[in-house]
Amino acid sequence: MAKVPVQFTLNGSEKAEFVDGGTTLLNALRDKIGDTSPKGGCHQGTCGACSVIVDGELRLSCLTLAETCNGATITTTSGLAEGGVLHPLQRAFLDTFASQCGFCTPGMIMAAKVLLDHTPNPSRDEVVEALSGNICRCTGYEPIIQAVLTAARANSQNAA
Amino acid sequence: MELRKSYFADVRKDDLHEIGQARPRSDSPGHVTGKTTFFADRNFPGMLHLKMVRSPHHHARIRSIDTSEAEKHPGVVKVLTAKDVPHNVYTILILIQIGPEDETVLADGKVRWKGEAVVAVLAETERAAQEAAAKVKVDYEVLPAVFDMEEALKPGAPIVNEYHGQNYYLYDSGECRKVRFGDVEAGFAEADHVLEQSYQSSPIEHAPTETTGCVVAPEGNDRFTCYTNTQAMFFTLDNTSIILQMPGSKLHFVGGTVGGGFGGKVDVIVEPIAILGAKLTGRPVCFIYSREEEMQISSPRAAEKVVIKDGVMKDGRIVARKVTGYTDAGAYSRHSPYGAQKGAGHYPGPYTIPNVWIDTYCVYTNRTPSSAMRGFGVTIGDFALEVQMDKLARLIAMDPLEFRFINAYRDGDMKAHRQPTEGAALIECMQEAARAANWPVAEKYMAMSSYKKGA
Amino acid sequence: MAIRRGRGVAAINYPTGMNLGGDPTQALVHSTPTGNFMVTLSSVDLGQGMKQIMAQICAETIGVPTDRVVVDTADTDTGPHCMGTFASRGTHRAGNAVIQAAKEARQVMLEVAAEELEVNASDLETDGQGNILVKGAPQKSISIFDVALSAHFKRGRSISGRGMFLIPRSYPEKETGAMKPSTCYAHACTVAEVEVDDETGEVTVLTVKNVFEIGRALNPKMVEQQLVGGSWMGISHALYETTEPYYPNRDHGGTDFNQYLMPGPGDLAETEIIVLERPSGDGPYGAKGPGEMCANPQIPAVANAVFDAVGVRIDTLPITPERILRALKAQAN
Amino acid sequence: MALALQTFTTVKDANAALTAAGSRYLGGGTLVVRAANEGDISVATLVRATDPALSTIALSGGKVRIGASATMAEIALHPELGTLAKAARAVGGPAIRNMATVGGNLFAPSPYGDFAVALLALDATVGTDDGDTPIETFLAGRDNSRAIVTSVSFMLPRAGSFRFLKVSRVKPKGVSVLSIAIVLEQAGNGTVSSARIALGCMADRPVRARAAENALLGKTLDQDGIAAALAAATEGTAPITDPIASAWYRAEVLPVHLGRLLLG
Repeated sequence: MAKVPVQFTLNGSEKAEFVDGGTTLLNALRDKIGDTSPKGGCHQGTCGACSVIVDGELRLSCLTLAETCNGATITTTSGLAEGGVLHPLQRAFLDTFASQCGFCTPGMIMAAKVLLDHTPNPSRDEVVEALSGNICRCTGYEPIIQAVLTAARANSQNAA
Repeated sequence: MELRKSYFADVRKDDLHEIGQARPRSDSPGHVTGKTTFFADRNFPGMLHLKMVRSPHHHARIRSIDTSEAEKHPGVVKVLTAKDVPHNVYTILILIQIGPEDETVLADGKVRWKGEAVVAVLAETERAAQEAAAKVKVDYEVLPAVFDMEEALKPGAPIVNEYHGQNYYLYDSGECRKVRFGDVEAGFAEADHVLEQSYQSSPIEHAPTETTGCVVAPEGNDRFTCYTNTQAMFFTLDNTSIILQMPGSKLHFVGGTVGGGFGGKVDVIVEPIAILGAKLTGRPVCFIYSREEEMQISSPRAAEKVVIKDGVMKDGRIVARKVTGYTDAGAYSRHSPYGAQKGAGHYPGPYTIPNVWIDTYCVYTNRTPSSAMRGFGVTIGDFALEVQMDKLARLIAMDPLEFRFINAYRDGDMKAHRQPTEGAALIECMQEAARAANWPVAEKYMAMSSYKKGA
Repeated sequence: MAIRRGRGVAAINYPTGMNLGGDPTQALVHSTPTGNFMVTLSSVDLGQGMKQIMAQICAETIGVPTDRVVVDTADTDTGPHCMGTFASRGTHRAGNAVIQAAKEARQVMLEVAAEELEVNASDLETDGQGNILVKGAPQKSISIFDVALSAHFKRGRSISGRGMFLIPRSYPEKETGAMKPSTCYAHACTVAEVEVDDETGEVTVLTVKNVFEIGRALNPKMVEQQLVGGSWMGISHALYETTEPYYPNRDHGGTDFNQYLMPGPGDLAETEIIVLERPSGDGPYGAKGPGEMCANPQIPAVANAVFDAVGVRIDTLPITPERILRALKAQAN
Repeated sequence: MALALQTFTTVKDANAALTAAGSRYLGGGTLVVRAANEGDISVATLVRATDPALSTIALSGGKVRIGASATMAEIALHPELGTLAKAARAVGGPAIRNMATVGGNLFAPSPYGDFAVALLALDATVGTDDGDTPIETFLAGRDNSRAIVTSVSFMLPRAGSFRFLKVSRVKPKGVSVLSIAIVLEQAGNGTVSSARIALGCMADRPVRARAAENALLGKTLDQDGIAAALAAATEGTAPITDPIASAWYRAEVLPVHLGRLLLG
């Protein structure tokens, strides 16, 4: 089977692998590179559990072919904590008890991170819109919305 | 959330150190960093992918199965049919002696629902398994199907499942589980009003974000480690042991970290066939439901029909309640015979009614086999009961909440299934709800208690 | 067009466990050499937080802080049998097993401490911070760290315990149905307020006020997680969910999260949760099973509120805009 | 046959590659990668073109040309396309909008394709290497269309003359019960001088509501003025039945929502 090279920066480190043609970014990350933080909840683009950030944009890694990411800079939830210190969003998810089973959490955090990167002080409606492509079956969403608003407040307090 | 400590303070000691404290969850740091290991986060070199060929018909005889082209497909390692499964006809509740065995791991001679597993294909890649699955030829003779419980119970209806011989589960009490308490006909005769209403529900999917699945690794010592998201480890292990006729000592199940279950992961569906695949190929195997399979193949909450007939007095007392509940098991039992009888134990709801008659049926149809879901055997019954309560209150021009106070069970009241009520708190919940919602309720009800003098 | 408002109420109870098949769960507890405690189970955490709750139960029983307890589950090679996580039984059944195992381990721990302090074990108590004190003479104490070291390397004692909680099987009586299908019961009452668009049949759930009686909130934040998420699921069941939208036609079943409908983050009702605690006689620290019942009362409460708003009864779930609109048109004729 | 991706810099070369059996054009991936993931083994070769012109959004003299690879997110954020932002934001959640392209939306079967509904109301022109095609013609023949769509072009509607509504069960991001796009001009006395109404989910692809358009001409936008248009709204439609809503329901509520959009 024809293998194709993929090479990108993942959470600050260079990655290069050979994958089968047509391999999704999700499968390349999980099966080849060993970053299992993006989850395969549907492989249809309808659940958001596989969300990652590619060159600053939120993407569904299950619908993105790995080959199309050559040269890209990719961030996943496993790369957010720096030096063992949790990202404010991760901290807020803990503090507001925003995870239950945790399967949707990495994708939710990715969606929230892109929001806060562009909109540091979002309204509730903006948070709702930012999370709208991500499914959670456990929490009823409210704790997750609160987590994102909490992280935004923590950020603005740190900035002040 | 608010804890209202004023209720039941006399029976509760608040002197604990760790209990009652909002300690952080030990698993959350793993969740927020993406480091929690779910079953599918395990990847083994040389792992095979299992894809299932499924029935396109609701009910059909299988004339023949031809897997020869699929077996030749590049990347295919093994193709499994019914004859490969050591104990192909099983039922999961056999572990608690609820039989007969009525379901096939892989269809043998017949399919009884659209989506039933017929042939399993194991291949080097998911794509190869999908392509080979498309090459499996199954010749079907379509049979008449029945989708409605009442149709299924009529004489002459197509028999869905020959292992039962009739389209209902036969309890020791007969065609339904029965509860008889008092004299329900006398109650109706004495009632000021009698109201009979019918309620129905659709099947519901659990829809966990993580689909059902497992990853199996042969260990080289004749043991197999199965990483699974089952909700019940030994329940699955022991059923697998029966299906594969393999001693339990050969099986090692690892799980306990599940991406949502809601009752949808208590069927023993993926593990036996995946372990069989690993055994026959000597290779690691993963069998993970696609989202489409999770939505339409995995067991839903059963569709139910509930008929409630009540006798009520003008003063608000319910004097008789007759409930006939139908649980649509679909084509196979799975957990449904249990759920139907759990319903029998739940009716007539949290109310003290002197005359009660309950029949609950577990019915077989050619719908997707149903199983447990959050609120199993109770959720739909509660919908029916509580809408019925609203109708009864309006029938006698009484406030719906006050009507419930009149009938609410209290400590010591005998339930229809002949257990005395203990630890009741319905009245207090209603009082607090009335306060929270500014729902006007007469003072005498707000002064009630679930405690009874002398109880 | 008219947006019409209504409210409805529902009250329910919910059984804990599945006694109609026999309902056992086991647990093992042991200390490490430095006085941390391992709880070994085969119980499954579906996301409801069983691992954390079992740690808190063990910690409370032994008398140590929760962060000194590690829960190891679910591995069939090491964990003893558990019937499974369903029927609102996890916390109740496994919690009782953990208490029993932890009590046995605690007793050994106190016996070793008694030998070290040269007192009777019955005269000792724990301070919840990791120390064992002589009752009435707290200056005479020993750390659990030192007790565990002593047990392992000096006294040759295993600070460990076995727990088994079994509710024996209840067989329903054939003719009368007399049975004991479960143990304790949780309770709930929900008031829902809705708006119904009488031209489209669309329902907006404005508020749900839920009161839940759950025996004991072992960890209030985790209970809140369950109850808030359950309340959302109840509304979802009431108004959205079906795998067969056009039954008896079985076509058009949803196959993804776009087609299988559930309320999105923009559909949330203002949700109030109030918890009452009437400890159950047989529950771990009085707990009952809250996980399932919390999704039940919203369904009839919403159904009753829809009737209150527009005067039509939808007795088939889910209560879709189409069903409401058809009923409104039938009512108008 | 394993899946493979072929990348070309020019549309011409990509078009040539698409003549091979089993080949499909890869836009944002939201349709075709999903199909492959779900086991559609008819998809074997994915072909893409990286010509930067495909992603360019250009405005001149009131005319807009959007490259077919432009995403919904790019349109929603474009400073000069504010009128269309609502329609672009109607597609999917944020991640989908970063991926879903204008070209792909033209092929999305109902209940998807909300932006194509807007393009139909805008009377857009669909460009391929073979030339330009009116969108209505293009949509009618899309099932047999092989040439890569390179652009869509239309006259930017005057502010206030474009209206868009998406009705969904799930908020804020549900699939459409239906969607409606209207480009409407009014004379000085307030009467409607021209109207184009496009509907989503009222057929297997976006369709025009011509009877309603005609019934609006010369009328004022009030309850009486729009009554005839609402009565004619479903004329010529064949609404889909899917898990979101039945054809019956869609037909019942179309006039309600059309009325609210016209009066709102």
